[in-house]
Amino acid sequence: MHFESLSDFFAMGGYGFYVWLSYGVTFALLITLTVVSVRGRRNLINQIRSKQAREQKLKEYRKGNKKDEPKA
Amino acid sequence: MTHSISYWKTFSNVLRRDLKVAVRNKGDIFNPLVFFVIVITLFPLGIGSDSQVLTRIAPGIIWVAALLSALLSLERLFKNDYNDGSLEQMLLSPQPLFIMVFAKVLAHWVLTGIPIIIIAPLLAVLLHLEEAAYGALIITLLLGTPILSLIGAVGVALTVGIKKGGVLLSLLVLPLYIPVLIFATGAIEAAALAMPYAGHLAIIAALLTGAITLTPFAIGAALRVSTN
Amino acid sequence: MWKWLHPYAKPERSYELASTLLPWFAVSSVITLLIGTIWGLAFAPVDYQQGESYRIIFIHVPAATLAMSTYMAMATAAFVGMVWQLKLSDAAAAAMAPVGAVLTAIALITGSAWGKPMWGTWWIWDARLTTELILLFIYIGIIALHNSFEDKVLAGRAAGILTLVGVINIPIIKYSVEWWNTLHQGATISKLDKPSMPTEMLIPLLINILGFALMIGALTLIRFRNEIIDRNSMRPWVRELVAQESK
Amino acid sequence: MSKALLSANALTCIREDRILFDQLSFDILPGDLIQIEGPNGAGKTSLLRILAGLSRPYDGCVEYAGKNIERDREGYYENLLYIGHLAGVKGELTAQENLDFNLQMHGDHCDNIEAALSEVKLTGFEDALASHLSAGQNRRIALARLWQSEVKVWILDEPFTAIDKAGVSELETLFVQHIDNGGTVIFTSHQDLQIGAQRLKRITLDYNFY
Repeated sequence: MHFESLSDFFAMGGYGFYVWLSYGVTFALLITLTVVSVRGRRNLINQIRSKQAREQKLKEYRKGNKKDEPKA
Repeated sequence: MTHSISYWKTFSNVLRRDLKVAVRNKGDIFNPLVFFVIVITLFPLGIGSDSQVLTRIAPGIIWVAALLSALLSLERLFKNDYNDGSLEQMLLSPQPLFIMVFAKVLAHWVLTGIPIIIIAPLLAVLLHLEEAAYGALIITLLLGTPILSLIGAVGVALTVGIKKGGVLLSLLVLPLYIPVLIFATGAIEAAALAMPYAGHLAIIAALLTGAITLTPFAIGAALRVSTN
Repeated sequence: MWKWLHPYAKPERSYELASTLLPWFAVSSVITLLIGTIWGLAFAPVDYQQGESYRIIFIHVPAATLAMSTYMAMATAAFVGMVWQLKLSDAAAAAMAPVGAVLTAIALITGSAWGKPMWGTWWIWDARLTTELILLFIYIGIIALHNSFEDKVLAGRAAGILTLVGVINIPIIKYSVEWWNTLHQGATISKLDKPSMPTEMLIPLLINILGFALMIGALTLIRFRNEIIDRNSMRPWVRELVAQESK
Repeated sequence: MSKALLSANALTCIREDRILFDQLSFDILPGDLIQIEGPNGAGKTSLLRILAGLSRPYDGCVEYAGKNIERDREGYYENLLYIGHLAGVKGELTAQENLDFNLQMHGDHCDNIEAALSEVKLTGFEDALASHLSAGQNRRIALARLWQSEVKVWILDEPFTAIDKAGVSELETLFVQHIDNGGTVIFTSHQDLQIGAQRLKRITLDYNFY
């Protein structure tokens, strides 16, 4: 361990603010990007699911209405 | 059998048509030019009329104003053609696309670049540009504004199919203009200090050559995506 | 090349491959980043010139170098996508863009936080910082262009063209900014330059570069999977996948 | 197979997450008069644009005379005339200038533009700016190319819109003449043809829900 005490470690020889700001921002940004990316997948899947439900409805509606329409 | 026409004929046909259309739409030529003049007159009003300060920043102001007015006029390069279907017809022509694209960009430059080059020395007087720098100003504009049209055309070609492409266009194009801005203002400043500036001009000329050879293909590819 | 790539040209297979690789990348990147960061922050010796503030190097340098490498990777993917018309390659490029943009932002913020104690100001028109700023603009442009197309395939092609235009321009921009910088400021001593470095500092730095690279890989894989799902949402295999996830 | 002028190979088109058509294949022979039918949103225009090479299909390819049209665009476009929803007529140019430019860019030769315009009943409007003319007249400027064209493949998206009855039957006659000469016409329309109806082939696109 390079530092003698924990408070020394946090002080970073007087540059604590800049060092911790940098590390804080870096990890905050990386974590945000990860969360957004993982959420993006869930959103997509929800979107596709609701679209499928909509299509299902449309299909049933169509079947009920136009049973004898010829298929090409 | 169809009768193929020569590359030169294709080129001149497109060029003449675009010039004709622009001449009949007079606002298209004058608005960017008026914009250029107004932007330049705003700077002394914002900064103060201290002639020494103005002399120092004149090259930068003129060039930034030229970038912005080129940007402003870019959209009409393909937008009207896109809206009335002539762009589709151009893409369906058996003539090579890059020739037609090049003719269109040249027409754009003739209509927006040349007026700026003509009027820039007058505006330089307003900004007290160093007398030794006038030659450099004109040569850099002469070599640099075609690059603006060429690179800008790639941006317009990419955004022409997008409904609100205007702001996006500036976001795409302005960062790519930076090297031209740097070398052009560098040349003018060097000239003002009575230093040689042939090297700067050579770099701008190299950028121009690169842009002429590469961008027409990028523009063509981008147009095919946009009209999809 | 085509023969070998062909099975992966099927979106389903690429999705599976990405899913297999993802945990490895994710776990190893977290471990490596933890080791490198703790080593760098707590165990590496102090720099006698810059004091403890130099410890920002352990994130600034990896972010800055890899921001550029990510762009190169993206351009390669865009090129493959354009020449061989491989839609998945465009998807990979699209997945990388936000990752690269975030890295560039990290490089900028840490660079300026490092500059404050060194130069006494948050921002200095240093060649490296300026180039990073312009790189960020280009990344943002690519992302914005990608988002403004409804159709994902078109978005990929358009963004690919812009990426390739950018890749030709970036060296020119870099060169011009460096030239401009020396012209306007004389020789600024770039504090972010480290000519020689003791091994005790170099090792955590290299570990963190590796960690960042793995992290980029993991994030790209996550986003790549999303892009594939988005582009194939009407395909049966995606429908099955959705049905499975719903349970 | 080798006789086919234009062939669609397993075309798939996806728009806004909807599959418009999947694995669609057909051959078009010289002398075919083809109407593409289907409800709104079924992908008629998309199909025409893919056939013309303006859009790239999600999957599959279009071949002209056995060659992929993306590989040999020039060869294909020397033999293609496409008129879409948009007429491709510039409002700032006169009828004559428009037609002249459009013909030249497609390699068609015409010595007498006035005569060509008279074919579409635009005599007397030669020097009028297209923006001063009506929608139907603008459409006629675009369609005037058909009378001068010597190309094989005509792809026309809703050619009859804004055209009056007399004009429609003239167009229909022209279609029949064109296929008699070994050309082919592919078009979309919600109207039924009066002339040439017995030679018409149809491609029907269904509205797919997914």
